[in-house]
Amino acid sequence: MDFQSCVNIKKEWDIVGARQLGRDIAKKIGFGTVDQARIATAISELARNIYLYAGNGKVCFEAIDDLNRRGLSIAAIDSGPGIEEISMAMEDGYTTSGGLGAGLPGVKRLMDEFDIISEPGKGTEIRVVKWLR
Amino acid sequence: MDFQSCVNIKKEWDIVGARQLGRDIAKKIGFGTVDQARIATAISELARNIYLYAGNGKVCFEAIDDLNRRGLSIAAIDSGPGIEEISMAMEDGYTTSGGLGAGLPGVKRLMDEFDIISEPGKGTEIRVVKWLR
Amino acid sequence: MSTLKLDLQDYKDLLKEYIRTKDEQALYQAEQFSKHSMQHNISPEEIINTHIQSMQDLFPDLPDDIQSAMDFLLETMVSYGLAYQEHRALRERQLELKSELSVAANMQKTLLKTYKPVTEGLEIGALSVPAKQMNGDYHHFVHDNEGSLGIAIADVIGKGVPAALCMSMIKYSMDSFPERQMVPSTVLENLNRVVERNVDPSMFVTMFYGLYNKEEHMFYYSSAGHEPGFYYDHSENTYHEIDASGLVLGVAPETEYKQYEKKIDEGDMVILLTDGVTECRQGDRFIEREEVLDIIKKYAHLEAQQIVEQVYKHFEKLQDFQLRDDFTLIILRRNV
Amino acid sequence: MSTLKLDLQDYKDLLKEYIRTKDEQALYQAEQFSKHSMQHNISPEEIINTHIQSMQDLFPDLPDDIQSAMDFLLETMVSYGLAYQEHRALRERQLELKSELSVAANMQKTLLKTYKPVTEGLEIGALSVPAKQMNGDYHHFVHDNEGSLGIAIADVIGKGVPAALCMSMIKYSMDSFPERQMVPSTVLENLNRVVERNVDPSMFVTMFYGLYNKEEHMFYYSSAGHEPGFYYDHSENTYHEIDASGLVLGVAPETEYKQYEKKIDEGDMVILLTDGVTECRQGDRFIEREEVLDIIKKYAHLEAQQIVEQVYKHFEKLQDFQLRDDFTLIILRRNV
Ligand SMILES: [Mn+2]
Ligand SMILES: [Mn+2]
Ligand SMILES: [Mn+2]
Ligand SMILES: [Mn+2]
Repeated sequence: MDFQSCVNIKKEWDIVGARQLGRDIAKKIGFGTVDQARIATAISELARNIYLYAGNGKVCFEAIDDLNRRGLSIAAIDSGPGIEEISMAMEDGYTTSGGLGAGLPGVKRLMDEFDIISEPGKGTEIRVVKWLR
Repeated sequence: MDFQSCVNIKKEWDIVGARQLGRDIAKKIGFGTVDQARIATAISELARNIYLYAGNGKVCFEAIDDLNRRGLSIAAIDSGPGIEEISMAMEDGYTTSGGLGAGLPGVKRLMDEFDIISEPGKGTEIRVVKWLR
Repeated sequence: MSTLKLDLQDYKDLLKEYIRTKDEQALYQAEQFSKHSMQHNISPEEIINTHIQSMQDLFPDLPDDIQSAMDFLLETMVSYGLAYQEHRALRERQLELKSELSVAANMQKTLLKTYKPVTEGLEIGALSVPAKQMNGDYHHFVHDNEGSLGIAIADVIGKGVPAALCMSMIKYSMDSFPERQMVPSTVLENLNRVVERNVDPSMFVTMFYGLYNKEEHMFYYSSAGHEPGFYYDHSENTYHEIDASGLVLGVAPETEYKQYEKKIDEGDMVILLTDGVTECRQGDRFIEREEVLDIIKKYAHLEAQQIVEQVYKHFEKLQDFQLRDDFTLIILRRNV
Repeated sequence: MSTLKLDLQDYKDLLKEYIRTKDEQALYQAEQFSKHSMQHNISPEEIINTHIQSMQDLFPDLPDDIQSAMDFLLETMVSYGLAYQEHRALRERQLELKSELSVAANMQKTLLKTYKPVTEGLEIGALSVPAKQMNGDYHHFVHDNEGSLGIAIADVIGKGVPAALCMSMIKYSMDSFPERQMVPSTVLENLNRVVERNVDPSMFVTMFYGLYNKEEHMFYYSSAGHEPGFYYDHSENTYHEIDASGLVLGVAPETEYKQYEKKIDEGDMVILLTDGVTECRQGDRFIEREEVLDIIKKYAHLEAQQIVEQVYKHFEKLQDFQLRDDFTLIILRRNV
């Protein structure tokens, strides 16, 4: 299960596909209902960002093993316009999506690890990890 | 039912009594489950304030009629130390109770009308109304 | 982790108790449980999850559909959980900002401190309350050596920190004027130049400057577009508006200000204010200037300082204890 | 009200669909439903209530105990609902405060604007980023007529608005000094008097002032307790600390400052900074001054302005894009 599976994001329907695949892998790793729901929400957010702002990209999943813990690693990769001001995008209460509590800070809260690389004009790569407790 | 019923607040148990009486009257007036729960929460907060800060007081209930609507009026009256800075007590995020979202701003949110008279050294009287929608 | 497990047991017990008795006691404890959970940063979706687990324990034969329905509910709560977590973070930042602004507000207080002169035969009441932490209203008393009392009252258009920064400039400038130049029209003309030169064109300041001569009992004044005050004529028991025209500070570099004068008799009052007093709002309704007068009249029998405090209390309550604008009210009364 | 009823129907349909299919599509729509509800200010307890009503409709024979259990859950959600409502209010206030501070920050930016001199043979990079909206760091370039360049870098102990208010004072004072007095030790001695006189004793300012003479290629400098900068010796390819001792501004009225000097050869660099650069934190770990040097070395082949920008980017990311302190970095390089 060290194998990486990806879902291409082009239309809104793909968000559901990404959620489904992510949830299946999370279930197999052994995540409980709450964590499954949280992971699905994080995937929604990542995939929707690709769908809305990059138009095209993919979300990849990988079951990972640390020395003494297991986890799910998710990568959201696009070659869209990139994020000009990462610190602003990471600030609470200023999501472009207009919703409360979501956006990238929401994804960071839902997961245990969060890493972002973005270059304006080149694209964005977000990697997040959730560890099994 | 224009009659006013009061519950004296001296010990923590009285908070439950006030909630019970308030909920019964609310139910009779015709409030639904959510509003009953909200009214009960507001009563808790008012009664607990009396119990914690005044030591002694009462919570009174009255079914009221406007021209074309019915409602529940609640008065929490004590002769405790009073509130020095009402504007501070009414500010979000600064409840003395340490809890999130409760305190007097919480009571105000739970009900439709809110009125407070407080004189330091003399006591506090809070009147709130919930209208039946 | 262990607290969380304990809480599940608590929840299950309370739930079981409620199902059995359906009494208020259990519901009160449910409320206490959720408050306690919030103090331990438990998200709402975790409460749902605890509920689901308790239900599975209490009803081992729970139909599949009921189970699925609860899973669905859990899913809808995750976004609320995020809002809840964001709330905690915002709350902390808000407290931080708050304490930061309170330090700044204290600096400002020290900077703008003015001593209410104690003068025989003249009663003075003054109160200035910022709507937010920083005050964009300004008032200042200047005692000159020839028995005159200068009174400045000003309002920066805008509130909060930017207004406070602008206010500091007014203060630095006032301090730098030589004392013998405290003639109302000259004061405003000088300040106008400073504001015009140094402040962003979008920022204006309204100001009223009055000079009370205690020997002649004359009140000289000029206004730079400031909210008109009131004059109380004791012999006739009537209130009048203090009319004075003049451009707000900071618009045109060489503005001239007209100077007015008024004889003050025994028992007369001069009432100066900012628009935070006259433009109080009650719900969506602006109060009328008349209503301000009504309230002042109501307390006119008190000492000047008590009048301003009672008027403030009245409008604070009327506005639900949340000022929309900085509130400054000054009352002078000639007693002898 | 009508939207709310519509939503109940929506919820019931989605719930029914999920119970039937148990597929991800319905769960995704549940998420969309809750986001939509949040946009319409629907509290979590209302979601629970909607759930209860849907269950009653879908399962008319729902056992009493299951019904009671749901009522109990609803009760626990009311407090969360309050937190949620408070969240909305806080969020609005936060946005307000934010925009207020951004106006103030703009005023400050205008006030503290400094022009990076374009000088032949001298490359200058400078970047100052506030941790919060207002900057408590200060840097300023002064060109005098005799071919010398003055460089001020300062840090108010404290951040945010209070530090910004203090900073404005430093700026006003610097402006009022006559140009020929821009000798480092004298500048600090004068500023020390101003700070000591006007600022609360709890507030300190550290400052470094350097004067670069472009004819002699000499760098004169004094420090008031400021974070030491670095000196890059191009011929030896080595970095050294710029040592300079001196009391922070604002402690004692008649402090004297020692003045130092250093010959700058071709390719040499002078690196000035505030402790926001050297005291970056990664998680709970403070980075070492050495690490700052490592990063500067990494980008040393670039132009001065690019170096400071790359170094900033590095530490911004290291700190998860949330600066703990204002960050100011200035690099001078003699090219010819
Ligand atoms: Mn104002
Ligand atoms: Mn105003
Ligand atoms: Mn600082
Ligand atoms: Mn610093």
